[in-house]
Amino acid sequence: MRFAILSFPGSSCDVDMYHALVDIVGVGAEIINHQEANLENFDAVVIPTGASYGDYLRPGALAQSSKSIDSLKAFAASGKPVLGVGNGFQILVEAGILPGAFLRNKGLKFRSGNAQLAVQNSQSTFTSIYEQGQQITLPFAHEYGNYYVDADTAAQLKERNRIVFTYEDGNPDGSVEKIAGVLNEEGNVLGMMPLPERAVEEIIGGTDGLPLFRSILKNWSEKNVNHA
Amino acid sequence: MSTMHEPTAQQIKDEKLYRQMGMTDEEFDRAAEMIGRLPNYTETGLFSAMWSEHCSYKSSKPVLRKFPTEGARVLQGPGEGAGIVDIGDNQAAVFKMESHNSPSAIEPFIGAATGAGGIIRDVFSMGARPVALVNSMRFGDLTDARDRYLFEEAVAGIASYGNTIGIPTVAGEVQFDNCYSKRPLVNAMAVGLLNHEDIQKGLASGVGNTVLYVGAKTGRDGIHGATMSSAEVAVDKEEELPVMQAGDPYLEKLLMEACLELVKSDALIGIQDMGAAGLTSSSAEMASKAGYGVELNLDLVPQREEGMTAYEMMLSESQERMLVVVKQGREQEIIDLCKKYGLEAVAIGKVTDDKMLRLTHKGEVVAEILADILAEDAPVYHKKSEEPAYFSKFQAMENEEPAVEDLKETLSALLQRPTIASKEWVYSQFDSQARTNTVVAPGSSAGVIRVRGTNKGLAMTADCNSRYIYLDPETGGKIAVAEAARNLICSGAEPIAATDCLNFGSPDKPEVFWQIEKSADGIAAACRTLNAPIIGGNVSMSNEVNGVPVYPTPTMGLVGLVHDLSQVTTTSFKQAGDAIYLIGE
Amino acid sequence: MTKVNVYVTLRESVVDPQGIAAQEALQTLGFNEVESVRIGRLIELELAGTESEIEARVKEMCDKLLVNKVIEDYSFEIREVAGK
Amino acid sequence: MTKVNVYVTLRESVVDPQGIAAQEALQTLGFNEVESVRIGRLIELELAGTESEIEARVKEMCDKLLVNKVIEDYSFEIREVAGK
Ligand SMILES: Nc1ncnc2c1ncn2[C@@H]1O[C@H](COP(=O)(O)OP(=O)(O)O)[C@@H](O)[C@H]1O
Repeated sequence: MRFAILSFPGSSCDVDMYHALVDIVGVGAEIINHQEANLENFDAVVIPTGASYGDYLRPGALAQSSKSIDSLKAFAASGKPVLGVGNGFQILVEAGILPGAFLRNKGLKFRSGNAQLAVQNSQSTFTSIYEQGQQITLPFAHEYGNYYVDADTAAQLKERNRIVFTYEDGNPDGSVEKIAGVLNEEGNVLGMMPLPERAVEEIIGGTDGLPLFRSILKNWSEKNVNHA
Repeated sequence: MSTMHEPTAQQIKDEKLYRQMGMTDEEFDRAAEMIGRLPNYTETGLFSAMWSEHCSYKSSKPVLRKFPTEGARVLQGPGEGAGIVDIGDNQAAVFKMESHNSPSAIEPFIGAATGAGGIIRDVFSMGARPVALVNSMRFGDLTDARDRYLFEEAVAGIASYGNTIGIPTVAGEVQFDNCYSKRPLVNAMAVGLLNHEDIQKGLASGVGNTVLYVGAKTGRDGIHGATMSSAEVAVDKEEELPVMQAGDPYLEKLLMEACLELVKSDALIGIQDMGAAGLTSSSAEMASKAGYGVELNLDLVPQREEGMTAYEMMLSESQERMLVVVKQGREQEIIDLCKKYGLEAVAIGKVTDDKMLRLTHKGEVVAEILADILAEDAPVYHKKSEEPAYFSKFQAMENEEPAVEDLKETLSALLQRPTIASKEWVYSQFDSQARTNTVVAPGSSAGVIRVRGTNKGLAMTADCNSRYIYLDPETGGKIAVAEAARNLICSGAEPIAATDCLNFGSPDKPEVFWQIEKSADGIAAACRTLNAPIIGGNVSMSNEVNGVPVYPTPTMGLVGLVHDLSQVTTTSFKQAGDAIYLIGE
Repeated sequence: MTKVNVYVTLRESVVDPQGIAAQEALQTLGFNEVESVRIGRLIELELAGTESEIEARVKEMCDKLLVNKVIEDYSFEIREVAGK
Repeated sequence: MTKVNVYVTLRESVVDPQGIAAQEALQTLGFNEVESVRIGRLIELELAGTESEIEARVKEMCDKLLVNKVIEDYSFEIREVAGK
């Protein structure tokens, strides 16, 4: 399985994602510069965190000027998995691939640390190795982690089981419905503010992020075996 | 044409206009004598910047000579952007600490942010990838609204720069004392990694080679930042302040990636950050160190504002700019490389053999001075030193055991002191895990990052207890080094080298100069004993409010080598039932 | 060259944590008469074109990039048309 | 209740990285006619008081809290005085 790590100027954590995928999970991955974004030959796309375009204007906003957003939309529409973490989630939301928007953290400060999460949907391509309701710990680092959707959308997300992760530690940044990660309607695009690629080795931050990548790999393998 | 409104050389002398730029009468006379004529306005500006304490270390040089700077691991000692120590396997650690106190007193967010930005540039201009940040800050205690503001904003500024550029902050310290009221200290340290063959120096050598300007455009911001940072700041007169040089961590990220690719090119001769005194210091120092001259055509300098004079361009401290010397004929490939990162690179001059820094603007030569005179021949002052009266008084006092009546109450009162209380409020604002190498994040004795591809790690910490240094500078200096070393050792690392930031009051006060000398003696002795040479650092003087100096605060930054990552230890208790030992006296 | 000011405000239904914090700070300073503070963005553009072109183009810029309509509203004002 | 709009802009010589990045993004999207973008803040206040009181008080709020005069300039506009 081959992942494209779509890198925008300023996406400094593309290398972290590469390390997690290639050195730890053991899949193929390539960092793809947004200017030459040809995604067709990949099996999955990941948008890493960092501060693309300096987080200027609104985090994730200026990435919309990149031509790669069209390739990304086409890739998402093809049904293959797309994962956006941290700033990558913000980019997906600004692009309209996922609903909602990001406001500044309720405390107005950048915050980093470890978030306690609950897995609310263990049926998705991204989470099938987790248990339903499993409590996990993932690192996070953001200033605009306060996820916003209007009340109707929030109800819809709940009803369609699109809320994948929720914050279980008081939700200090103020996300609507404690949302830490959401799926698109089709279930092949996941955006999340916590950073699973920072939790794939005991020595740096635990291993609670590993099942996420392994789920993607497992579900891809099963599909591919069926088709073969 | 642009020089028409500028005073003539004679006027500068007669009206003593150089004083406004921070030069003394003797310094001006010395400058005139060295070049054999009166300097014009632009040239006076060059002298004032290069002979400022910040660039020339004219008062602190005799003190800095006390420090041990050599050792088996040292590949580059003081004098370049950052020092370099060998860590085995053909790899080296590159680091330095720098102050941004004056700008932070005026505009704490921008001041602190650009402090982080500057030290990061110092590290990547050596060819190293910055892998971790450390900081050390001092503020007045938090009862004053201005001090609370300075604290909040300086923390946010450092956080914003490091977080945006994607370099983890892994350690630091903050202390509060009213001697720093309205005059905060903001010291930032960056640590990088490189392979030996990638070491770069700021050299402009090889006649005919091309000087390229890379990065942000030059504006009128920060003019005379270098002279300002050596002077006491009056915080209330904002109209008279120089325009703050705001930072752009996004641009710096692009600049960093471009430079790290650039250092792999054999077209590169030398590279240096345009830090304090911008174009002036980078060009004069690169020429002087290499023993060559540099000629710049200022018309070609990318400018953000219209009608800038030569003086303004040379003294601007606009951020995120580098001066790069490349082999003649190879310019285009470097320009293309920069373009790939969205950066403008422009040829603005060439290396000459006459050792002159020569500037032309609008077809005229506007400055022509031997680079060595600017970079090397600043006056060196042996300031008067005098033991302050308080010292002998304190020394004569009997030791007194504080009477503690209620242990619980005293403990809880102590824990509430901002200096002792948890610093989580501060470090939770820093992304400490970017680049996924952080083995120990802030909250323990030292920060530790792993060195990928090996079983090694680097530990780092910054420490200084300025009260001890005030009470007894020599012993206090030793204590600062020892504390930092203990923090490394407790984390499982062997201290290998040090950097420092000497934050003091005005060196013109004999009592202050005595503090500087004595604490340097203590620091030097401790570093020698621990075999941790000082490979770079920075001096910040005139940290005073209304003429009262802050406590002497020579902050020590130490880096240690973790030989085996499985030996890394953290401070927290691990499980109930473990025995607790007290080791030492 | 024409100058255009774009005013971007948070939609009323969206809570503005920054505005609330500013209001509290104002009250602490004794400005008790302040009932509400909302913090938005002022984007100053300088651009070429005729007035009607500019009107349409600025609208497009706002919709495509400058404004996030999930949480923000905007209006703009053509301020100055310098004679050529 | 009176509404006041405070317009806060960066002082001219202070570099505006946000504005530069936004301008580049606009150009990539084909808005080549845009020569400059500067991003400031729009602060909307609602407060009580007579017009002349308000004038003085808002100035004071700006000087004390809302505006960072080391790097910013401001102006304000009293927009609407609702009858009681
Ligand atoms: N400004 C800062 N930046 C990053 N980490 C900090 C900062 N201030 C304090 N810390 C971290 O908080 C912890 C406690 O710091 P401190 O109270 O100075 O304790 P110590 O005396 O053990 O150095 C340390 O891990 C330190 O690295």
